[in-house]
Amino acid sequence: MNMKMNANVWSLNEGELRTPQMNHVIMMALFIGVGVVVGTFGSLAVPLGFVSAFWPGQAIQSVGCIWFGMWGGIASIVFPLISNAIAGSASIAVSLAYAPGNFLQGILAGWAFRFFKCDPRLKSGKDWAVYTVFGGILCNAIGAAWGVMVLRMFGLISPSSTLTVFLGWSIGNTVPSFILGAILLKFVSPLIVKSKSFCKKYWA
Amino acid sequence: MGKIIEINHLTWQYTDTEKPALVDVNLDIEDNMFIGVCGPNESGKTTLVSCIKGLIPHNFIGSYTGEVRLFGKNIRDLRAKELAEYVGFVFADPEAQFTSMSVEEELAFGMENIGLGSDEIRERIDWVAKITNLENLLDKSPYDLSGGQKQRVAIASVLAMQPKIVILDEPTSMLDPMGKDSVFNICARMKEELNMTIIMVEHTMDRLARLSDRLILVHNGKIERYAEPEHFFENVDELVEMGLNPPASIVFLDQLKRAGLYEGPMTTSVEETIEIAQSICARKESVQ
Amino acid sequence: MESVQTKKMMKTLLALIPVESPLYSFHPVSRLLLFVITGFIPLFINMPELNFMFAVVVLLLFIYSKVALSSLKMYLPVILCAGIFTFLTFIFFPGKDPDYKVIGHVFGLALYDQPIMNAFIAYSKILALLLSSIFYFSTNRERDILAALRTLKMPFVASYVLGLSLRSAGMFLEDLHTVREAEQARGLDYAAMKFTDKVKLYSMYIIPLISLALRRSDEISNALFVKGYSLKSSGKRADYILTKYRFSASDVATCVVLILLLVLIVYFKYRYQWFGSDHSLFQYVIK
Amino acid sequence: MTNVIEVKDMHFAYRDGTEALKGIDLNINSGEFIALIGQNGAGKTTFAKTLNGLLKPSQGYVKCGGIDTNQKRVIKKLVREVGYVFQNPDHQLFNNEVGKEIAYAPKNIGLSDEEIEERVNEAAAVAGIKQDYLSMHPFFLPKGLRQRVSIASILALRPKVIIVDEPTTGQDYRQSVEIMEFLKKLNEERGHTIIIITHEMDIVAQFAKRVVVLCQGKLLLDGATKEVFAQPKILEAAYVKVPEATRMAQALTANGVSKDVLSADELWIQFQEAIGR
Repeated sequence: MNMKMNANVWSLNEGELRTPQMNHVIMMALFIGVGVVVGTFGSLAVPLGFVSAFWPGQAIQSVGCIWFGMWGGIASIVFPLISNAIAGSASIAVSLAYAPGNFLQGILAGWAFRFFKCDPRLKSGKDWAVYTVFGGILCNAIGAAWGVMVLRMFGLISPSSTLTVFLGWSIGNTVPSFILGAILLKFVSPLIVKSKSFCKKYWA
Repeated sequence: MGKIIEINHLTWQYTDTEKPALVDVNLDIEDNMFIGVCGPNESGKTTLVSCIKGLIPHNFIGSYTGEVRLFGKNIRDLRAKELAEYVGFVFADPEAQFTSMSVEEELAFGMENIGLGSDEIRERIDWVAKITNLENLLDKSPYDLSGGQKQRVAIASVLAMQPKIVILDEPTSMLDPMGKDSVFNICARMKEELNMTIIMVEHTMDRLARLSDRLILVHNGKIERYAEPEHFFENVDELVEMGLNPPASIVFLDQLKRAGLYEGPMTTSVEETIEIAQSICARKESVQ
Repeated sequence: MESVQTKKMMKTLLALIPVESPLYSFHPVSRLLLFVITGFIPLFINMPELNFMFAVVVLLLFIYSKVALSSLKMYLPVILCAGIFTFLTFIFFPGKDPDYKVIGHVFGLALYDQPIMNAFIAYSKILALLLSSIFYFSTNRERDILAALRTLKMPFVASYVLGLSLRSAGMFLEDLHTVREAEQARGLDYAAMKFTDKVKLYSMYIIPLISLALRRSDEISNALFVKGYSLKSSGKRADYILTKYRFSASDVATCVVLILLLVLIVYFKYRYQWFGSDHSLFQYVIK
Repeated sequence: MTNVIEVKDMHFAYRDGTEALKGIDLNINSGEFIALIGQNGAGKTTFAKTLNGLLKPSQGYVKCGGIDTNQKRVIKKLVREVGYVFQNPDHQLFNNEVGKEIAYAPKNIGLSDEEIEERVNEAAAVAGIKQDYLSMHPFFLPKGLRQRVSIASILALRPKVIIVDEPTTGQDYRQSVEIMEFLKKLNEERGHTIIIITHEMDIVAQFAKRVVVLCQGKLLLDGATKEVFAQPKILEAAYVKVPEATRMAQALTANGVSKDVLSADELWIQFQEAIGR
């Protein structure tokens, strides 16, 4: 059964209509729930206050956007708002300011997988390479840059520590999120690509 | 009594499956009936009731031929909201169907969907909580209740919408015997006092057989039997062969019949069967 | 399952709170506003002592609302680590400024006055914000948050998604617990595991959790359909649960006071440069 | 018969203070087939979890194969004594292949690769899981089969006692009987002690030799299946109803039918005798 689809999971079958369904909305909500748990756990396990380092929540963002397109993108924005509040790792104002960074940090991998036509099940070297670059390194660099900028703006870190915090943040996040993300893609994607909730396009 | 559900030549196949789940099904159901649906797993019971509710084809992907009519209207033309006004549906797993964090909201949710106003909702919550004995639990989270209570909440939330038809898909499979009894009692009252039509899918046949006006036997995607209980149980062997478990009292009556000791109808009441057995004993004694 | 003791308490998102907590005489919107306003105020205040006072006020609110303070224990590591981290970044990366004065030495590093002051400012803000956020989630249930948002006319779909995600987070934690028990029943001994194995194990939990989510999403979308809800039917709907809450005079007063407070703080800060760090007591302490 | 489980004045309280079990004494011998019944929330699952050390008694003790579950670091030893199959298969399937799923437990207790392979094949065969399935993802199997995989994954540990929580929920009668026949085979041919938790009294009557009834955290009745079902009044207190055939037999005792009948067939035989045929 897989063989037929193997060519490219993103291409539509003949006559296939894809429209956003209730299912997508529900899956997004449940996925936000997963993100809240992972994000809160991550923030509490390595408690650095507002600075995020060694935060596995980022994996949920990348993987969510690969699987569920923009639904994953919305989840990427919403779940950190909740998990930051519960873990006490950012106030509402700071959290809101993080939102665009969170979105970028997630959707980058979603876009890259669709653009380069990579298989979410990480079947080839190309899949791995794209995931490593876009879902591991670049997204965390962008996210960390945004985050550090926000913290500077609110005066919560010292000006001259900006670069160090940025490096710590992006490298620190890349490690756990890369591992968790790879596990998710490798082991859970086979289930997801067969499910109704999987989005070949951005909304369906 | 008019036909409220008409199924004509319905065939349905889920995508990703090799053969259709329902094959050329024809079925009429009349108003204010208690219909029991039984059959082995994977035979098409749930699919059949999903078609009556309109979950199929609205919420599933697959190929659909034939038609289902509710009160004369083709189900494909009805939207979720209208369908909810006609038909209520209770799932096997109560937790899977909760939408809210308090019992009260859970009851209100469906009524909000079909467009009732707040005052009406309040009245109906009071009414339905009384019927299902949930008055003291309104403020609780539905997740914190016992199995039987959870299923009562699920039924109440459907009942509150006052649909004409209520479908229950294995509503008691997770409940203890007393919890099962309470669900069956509520359903019987819904039929008697509220004139609803009840369609219930169940594995255990004893309680179902006792309450049903008619029983449907689904096998391999077809309706094999659709009859009043006394006729339904005329061929017990075939039911056993299909892997079903007819009530012990029916099996006993069947044995009496074969032995030539009894010729009356196949009653589903245990009390009547006991009386029949006692009268046979009495006859034997008087002969001796 | 319920014990006598828990009957009088209700579960909020983070803690337990008595059913008759005085906070519950306020409308959810007032409580939400309190959360939002207190989430902003410390950002405008650069006098650490004011922010620390603010934190004390929030602690008093905890006591007023009768939250068990033991639930705060979980946050001690965050409070401590955030402090250490903040001070370390300002100590190790003070930046350069000719006005800086050396006030001491640690491990051969010079301590400068202004960076230390900034660290105090940053940390006092973090502490105040953290407590106000914990306060909100310790005193509100999911339905209070939803009631507040719906009163503020948030679309039903959005509030439903939010509610479902909060609930699903709870479900996942329960699932996680069961999965861990199932692992133990299959001979896994956590105590005997190496750290790296534990990390791998934690990551692997995500697999059954998401599998369960996949099944649930089908069940839930069926359940919604059955109850007459669909994305397209965006007609007017009564919001029954909101009729349970009343926006009283004290709510109006509270909201006005809260908004006024924020406006005044912003006004005095930018018009008269109040709440700056120059006149902070901490300046004298550092010197 | 040797004693495999010994429970002595065992209490269990959850962290929030709820006392779920209030002083239970029970001895289970090897080779028994026991049904644990009672109302929802009577403490059945909690009790089962104390038997393999998942939950530790707050008072009294539980000994499995002579090992006190309260000792530290006994998990690996205990799982060889008592295997517990959870209610919902989805909670206990966390590998991406059925074969790995079954191999998971033997791996945990540190067996050699050959031994693991042997046990996986054996467990799969006994549970009726075809070799083709071993490479499949458990998620895509039908529920009945997932239930078997979860039993097989415990079976691979070859525990002396196997506890199965609600093995027949969601299964139809034939599937239920198949699963139960399979447990019966384990019991009779391989000598495993079997404990099932269930609400289906017909299944209890047909398969269990001994019934333990829990009611509000206490032991209400314990005895041979026939003896227990012969006391419908006491059972009612635990919200348990006797099987229909038993109920009919009990109404016919004046006519010479004995009150401990368990099935329709048995009822018929006794009835024939009663009327002298």
